[in-house]
Amino acid sequence: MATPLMAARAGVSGPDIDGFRTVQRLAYDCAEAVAAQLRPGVTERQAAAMMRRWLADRGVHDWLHLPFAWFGDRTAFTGFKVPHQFFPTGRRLTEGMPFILDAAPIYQGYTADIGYTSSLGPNRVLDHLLDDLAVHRALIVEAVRAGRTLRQIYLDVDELMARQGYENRHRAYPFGVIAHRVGKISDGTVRPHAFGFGSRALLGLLQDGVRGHREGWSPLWNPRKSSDHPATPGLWAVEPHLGFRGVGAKFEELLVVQEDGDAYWLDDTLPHLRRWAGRGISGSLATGSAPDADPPGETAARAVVATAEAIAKEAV
Amino acid sequence: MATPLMAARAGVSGPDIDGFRTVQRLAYDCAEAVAAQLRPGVTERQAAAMMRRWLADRGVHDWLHLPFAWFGDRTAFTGFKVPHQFFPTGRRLTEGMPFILDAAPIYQGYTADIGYTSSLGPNRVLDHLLDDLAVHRALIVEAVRAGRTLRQIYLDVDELMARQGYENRHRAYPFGVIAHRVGKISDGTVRPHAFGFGSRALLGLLQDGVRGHREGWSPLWNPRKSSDHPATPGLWAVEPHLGFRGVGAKFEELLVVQEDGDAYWLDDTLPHLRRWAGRGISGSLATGSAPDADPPGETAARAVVATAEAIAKEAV
Amino acid sequence: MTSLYDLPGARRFEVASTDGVRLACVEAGNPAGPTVLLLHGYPDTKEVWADVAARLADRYRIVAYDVRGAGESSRPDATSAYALHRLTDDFEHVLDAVAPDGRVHLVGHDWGSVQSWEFVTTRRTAERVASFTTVSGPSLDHLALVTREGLARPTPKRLSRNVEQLFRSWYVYALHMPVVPELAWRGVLGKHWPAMMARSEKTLGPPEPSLPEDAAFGAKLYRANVRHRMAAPRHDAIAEMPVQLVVPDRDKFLAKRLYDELDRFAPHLTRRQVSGGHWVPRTRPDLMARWIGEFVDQVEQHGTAKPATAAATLASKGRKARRDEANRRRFAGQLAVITGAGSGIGRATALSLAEAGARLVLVDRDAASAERTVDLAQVLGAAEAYAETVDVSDAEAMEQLAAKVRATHGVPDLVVNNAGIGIAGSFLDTSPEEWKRTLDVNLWGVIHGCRLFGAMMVERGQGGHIVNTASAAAFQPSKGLPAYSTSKAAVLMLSECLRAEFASHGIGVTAICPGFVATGITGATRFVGTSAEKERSLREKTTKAYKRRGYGPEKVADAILRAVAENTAVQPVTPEAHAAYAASRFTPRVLRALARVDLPK
Amino acid sequence: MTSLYDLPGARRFEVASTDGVRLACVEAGNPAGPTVLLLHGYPDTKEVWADVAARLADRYRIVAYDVRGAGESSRPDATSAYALHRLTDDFEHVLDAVAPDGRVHLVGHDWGSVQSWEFVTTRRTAERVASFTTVSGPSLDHLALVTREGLARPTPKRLSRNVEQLFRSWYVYALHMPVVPELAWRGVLGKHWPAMMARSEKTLGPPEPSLPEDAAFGAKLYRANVRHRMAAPRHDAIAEMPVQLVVPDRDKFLAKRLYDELDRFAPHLTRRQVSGGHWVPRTRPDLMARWIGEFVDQVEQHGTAKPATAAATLASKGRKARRDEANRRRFAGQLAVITGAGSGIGRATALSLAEAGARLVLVDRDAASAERTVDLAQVLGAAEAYAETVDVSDAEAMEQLAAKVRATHGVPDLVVNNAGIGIAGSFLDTSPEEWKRTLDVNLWGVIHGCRLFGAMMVERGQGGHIVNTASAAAFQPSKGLPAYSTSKAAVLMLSECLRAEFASHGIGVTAICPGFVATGITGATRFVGTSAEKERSLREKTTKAYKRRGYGPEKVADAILRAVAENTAVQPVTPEAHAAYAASRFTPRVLRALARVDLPK
Repeated sequence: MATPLMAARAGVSGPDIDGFRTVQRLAYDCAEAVAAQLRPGVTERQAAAMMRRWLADRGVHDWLHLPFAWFGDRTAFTGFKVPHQFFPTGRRLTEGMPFILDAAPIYQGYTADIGYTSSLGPNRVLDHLLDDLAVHRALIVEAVRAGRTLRQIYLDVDELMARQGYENRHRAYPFGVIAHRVGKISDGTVRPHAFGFGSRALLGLLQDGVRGHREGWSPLWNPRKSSDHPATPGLWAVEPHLGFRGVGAKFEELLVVQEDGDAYWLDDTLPHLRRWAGRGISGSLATGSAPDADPPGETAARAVVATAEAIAKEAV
Repeated sequence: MATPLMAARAGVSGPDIDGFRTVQRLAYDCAEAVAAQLRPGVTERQAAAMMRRWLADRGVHDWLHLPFAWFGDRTAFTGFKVPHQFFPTGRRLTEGMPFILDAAPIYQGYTADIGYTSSLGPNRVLDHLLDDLAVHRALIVEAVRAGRTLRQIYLDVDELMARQGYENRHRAYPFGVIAHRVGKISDGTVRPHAFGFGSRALLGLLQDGVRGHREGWSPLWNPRKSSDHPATPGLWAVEPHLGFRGVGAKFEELLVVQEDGDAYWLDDTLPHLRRWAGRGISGSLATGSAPDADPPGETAARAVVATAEAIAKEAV
Repeated sequence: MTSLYDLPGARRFEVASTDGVRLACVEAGNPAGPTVLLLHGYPDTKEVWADVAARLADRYRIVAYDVRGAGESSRPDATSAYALHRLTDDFEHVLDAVAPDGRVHLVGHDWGSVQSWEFVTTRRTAERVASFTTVSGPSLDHLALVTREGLARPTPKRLSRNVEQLFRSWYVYALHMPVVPELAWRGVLGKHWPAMMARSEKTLGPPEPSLPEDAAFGAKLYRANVRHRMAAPRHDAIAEMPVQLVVPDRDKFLAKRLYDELDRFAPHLTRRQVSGGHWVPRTRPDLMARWIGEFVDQVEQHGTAKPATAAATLASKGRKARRDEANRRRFAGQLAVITGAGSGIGRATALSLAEAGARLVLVDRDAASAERTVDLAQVLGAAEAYAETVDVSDAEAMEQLAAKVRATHGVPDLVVNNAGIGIAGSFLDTSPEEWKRTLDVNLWGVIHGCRLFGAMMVERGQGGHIVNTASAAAFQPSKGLPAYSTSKAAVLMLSECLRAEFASHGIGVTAICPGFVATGITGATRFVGTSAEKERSLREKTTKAYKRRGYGPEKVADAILRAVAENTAVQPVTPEAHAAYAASRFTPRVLRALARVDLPK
Repeated sequence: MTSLYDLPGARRFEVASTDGVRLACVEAGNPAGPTVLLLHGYPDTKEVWADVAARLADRYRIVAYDVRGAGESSRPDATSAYALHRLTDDFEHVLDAVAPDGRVHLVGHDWGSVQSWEFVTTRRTAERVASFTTVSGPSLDHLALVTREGLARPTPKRLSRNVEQLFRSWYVYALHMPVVPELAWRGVLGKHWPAMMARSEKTLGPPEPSLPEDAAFGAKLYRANVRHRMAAPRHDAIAEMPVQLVVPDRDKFLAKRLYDELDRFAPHLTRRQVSGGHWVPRTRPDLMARWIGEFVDQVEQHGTAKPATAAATLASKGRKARRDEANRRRFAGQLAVITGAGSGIGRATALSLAEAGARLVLVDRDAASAERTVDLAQVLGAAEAYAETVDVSDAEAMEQLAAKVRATHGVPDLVVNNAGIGIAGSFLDTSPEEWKRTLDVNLWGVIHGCRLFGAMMVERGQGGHIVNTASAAAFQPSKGLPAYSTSKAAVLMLSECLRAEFASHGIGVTAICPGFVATGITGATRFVGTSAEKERSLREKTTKAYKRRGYGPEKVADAILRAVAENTAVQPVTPEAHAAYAASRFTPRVLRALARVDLPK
């Protein structure tokens, strides 16, 4: 889920990276633990509360936003028109139903924002969507490395979805973002309020927005002109969200963009990566993830551009 | 003008031929003489009366039909719907106006039925129509010689008119005839009555029709199935009638069909022939007319058929 | 039309029933397969099933018999000999003969189905029936009960249903008249009946020679049962086995709404709707055989009919659920060929048909796109899905496609000629090459598709439907889309002419006219008279505008499936397409004024 | 747009008139030719005639001058200095300078024409005028007289004419306001006027720099004369010389009906009607120059204008006479290109235009037929007529034709894309080759014609009209004519789109939709799915049926000329075409039912 954030400057230090990785793992562990407990009849509100309790039990007291849970065709944001529709409802889980759990805990000053998609029992359609998310994950990091602008990458993802036959559902988020910046937050005791968003987070959004406006970049990543620049160094919570005939799927994880323009996904051991590995899936592009992988050379950049161009040239 | 007629059997004798030729010349002389007297303001009725008087003065007391005169767009039978519209009206002649004189005197037992077209002063349109009648005269006699059925020849003439850009106006005649048979009439003192047609002529039509029906031929020449046979021996009064944008033109003269299927026009010294000669016009087919011309061989027959086929194949 | 006796392994035999009646039976087909018992209606004989049986014989054991009074079976004179309990006796005797131990899959048409309802709700026979497929023959008990309820607690819906069926049942009253029906059948009616039916059903083979006698004796079926059962219906007539209901949508004798409440009497009910008249066993044997076969297979394998796919159930609520169910009824098992299936409306239509369980041949000039649609279709539950890479403007390639489809999958039931390209820009900027490309794809693609697949459908004689994707631009002129509008107006007219021609073959034709719909087409539209740079920007802007419009190709796909089900001639889709269609009829001047407006650039 | 001063042999000079006014004059062109004196209107200068003069210069001696208050002439301040007798003095002084002995051919536009009426009805100047061509400028005397009669003996016609002119004359009242017009012209109006006019007149060059001052001083022309003359008109204002009246049909400032009774004041009157707005000297210079030249030539040769052709006079009575006269006014001297001119509707249209005195390029793929039409056209009085043998489906041949027409005859004013072929038979019987031939001729022929000649018309910027022969089959689907209907529906849509595009260029587009008309087309219609024998018989029968119908191509030609004159968008012709057009709008279901009817065979 897209959330505002505190300003974070580039060049995140090694210990900081570990801190972000720790909280992101904690959040995904939470999602997996709660998912394992879901049974037919559980409501979205109950699932969200389970996540909140699980994380609170493990020392999380501050949030970018309180946990979200979407069941059934709400995973695809079917019929969503106004923001309050994102909040958990009394929708009950049934056999075969897809669901998404979304949490953004702040732990020891480090923020995570994760999305976990699964279903209660087998769901062929969801399986297909989850499989197809892999190539998006690869496309995004390669494109960032190749220095394409955020707007271009957004449109690349759009085109890839269109080819895949899916709808872009992150368009439904406030400001239509596919990602937003995430920063380290000075420890505090502020509790979320105001519709589930931390007040300092809202303040941070404003500060980041004002500075970005002055410096020509945006803390939000969407298809507007303000995103027509390469990714700024720092951490980005990226969440491509596919929709297909009432079923939605996304992941949300942190992308680290370095001062030199190189980029990598913060963690390659997350549940969806394990799932893809188990099914023998890798993105159709080089899966460049950790910083110790080959540096993004000419080849990778060309591959991204070629893919993007192939997309652009798509025949009817 | 189409008229009913007394039955005439084939094989007209030499003296008979002379008799027919004499009365036909008399009728054309009449038309020329009356035409020379026409002045602006003369009505159709007056012109018809002039012809009647001229012929009566020269010994004609019996008629296939009384003389007709048509002025202006009545030469093209514009708007003619019912037969009585053929009768002379009070329409007055003006400068440049086309006119047609039509007479069918019976003289010494021989019948003529002639049509004479001209205009009061120059008329370019009429000149063009009169010129174009020449090829029809040639087409008809050649086609008869080649043994094409009357129906086929009628359609050939139709097609030729369409190519020329003209309308077929003899379609407007009663029964849509282009020609009818003419015979020798036993001398008598019967005077025309009943709408200007001789009563014996009406009777003759009936007799001929009944016999023709029995023997499979028709005394009328039109595009119906009953005309789908070669010309029967005897004399035919043939009158192709062109119409074009309110101007009509025709000739009417006798065609002699012999027992052996050969055919020729009774007289080649008629006014329209002299006019064509004066303008250097001959039909586009061999102008075969008198019986002493080359007998209609393969060549002529093929020419007619080829013309007819070319007509039939006409592209849009 | 072959005879049942000509089927492979056919064996004719007689079964003696009660009261001395001898029943002419036939057994044929695969002796190792499940037994399918086919029961004919009135005024037919078992031969009404010959076409269907021929298509089932390789995998199933086929049994059929002439009902008493019909064909080669005895014709008792007494009306009472035709009462339902006598017919049940007959059925039991046949079962004893052909399946003394196992169970049979019962299929009944018309009166064959009416009496089958008695068998499947009577204990001694019901337990010997594994599944029941009912075609155009309701249970007299159900009919009586719902009619009474309609009178007792009338709602407008129930009332109008009763009135409708009242009118459709004129023949039932007629058959109750003494002597007259017999005289009529043996006289003028028997003579003209086949021609009358052939006209009304569009395609129907020659009649059985026994028709007049079958019809005359068969009248006793009505007299012996209808009045009695309508007066005293059984309340416990519940069919516990899986029941497949096949409803022809142009059945002159039965109102479709008669079955609205059938779930009450058949809890394991699968519904199917077929485009056809009363005699679908004769006029739609391919589809009938497919549905019977699939149903039998499912019951044999799972003991019950396959539930709807998980995704479909989950996503379904209210109107969408009803639509999905209607699509499944109509399109399950049907073979559809879709061009331009790699994106936009073509892909969305393929996916909607996939959800309905159709079999799909998905054509696109881009192989990868077509393959991708196949993947998605399979995920959504398509019975089968194949990709074909063909440029629809290529006559030879289209001929090869048609030949291949026919050889591999059979004659399609539905063809959607959807492939098209967009072209925008003024007339004067449109080069002859661009005109040619536009007409080649948008018009010639449709001509080829209609010609090749239409000929197949006509030859097969089992109906079908062709959908051509025209456009709102087919009736809304515009200075910005001259070539596109022209090509689409041609498609619209072609569709209307074809519809007129194919009506007599029972083949429907629909021109679908979307308005501004967000599909891939705008991303590839050629904007003539502009630089490459400007064209790219126009494409992006137009695509964005179309997306913002939010009218997706899925809605067009919905409209297509609905139009096919209802055999609509011209189907505008978006509100502005509806408006333009209405305006083209009532105020062409308004359209002409609109035509001069510059497109947003 | 050149200046008069740039014409060959141009000489500028001044003429001193009464009250110290100096008139800026120009003389140019062929010094041996007749003198044509061009008089401009308000708020123009003599340069308004530059385009027309350029086209006349090679054969005529051109004289023009700036009216007092305009351009480079003096601008007296007193309103009284602008009275008509002062203007007559000016004219007389110019005549003395340029034609002291001979006579001139006077041409006036707008106020130039208004004052010319005074000159040609005032003895001292009238006898020095050989002919007068008047454009958009009535005589104040005539105006006053007919307005009074309208009030004195009001008929509905006269009344409505007066009211119409009342509204069109708003600017006359406005110009009578003191000071305001001057301020407006020198301010915001002078600035925006050119753009306003360019939009309303479709094409118009840049204004003269002196416009604000011309307009400000010119207002005095109205103030000095209008009120006075309207109050006390002369009753003897009769123009005895040949007068040519040119009426633009979209003149915003003058009602066409104003000239209904002009024959009373100009006994030797030739009327012309041009499709255009008020400034035709600028927007239609080709046609204006042609009409002026032809009129001058006739008067020089015969001392009078050529009478209508004999045939036309003879055949004319009542409605037909009025129609023929209307056609002569509208089409005399205009260049028309007609395809398929060798027969049927094409030939009939050519002949109607020939009667109207048009110039004709007659195209047919059959050389003999085209030549024959040329013969007939010449007989009927065509100004010129040429035959061209071209297959309209041949893109290259059409390009050559277009280039040749332009080089030899100029840009056409009217193009009739009429060539077409008939094809009948069911869709399934129509082979791809037959589809191709049908689309090639019926659709591609129209595309090529519209594209090539349309581009020329747009480039010339002097308006024009395109007629495409569609068919009633374009809105009436039929199972018997699928390929024909499809091709014609495409033509109809193409025409509607083109009309929208060309409206801003002042070029009209009409789709003509005949119904069953007896033309050659049925005799050559391809009846697919039949034997050669059967086809021949079908052709004969159809042709006969069409002939019996008696609706000839002449009536279609009438409809075409009327539709061009009125710039109709879609013109159905026969009653059944009208009915089908109406039905296609209001009850398409009826058409769909009709579509299934078998054609008479």
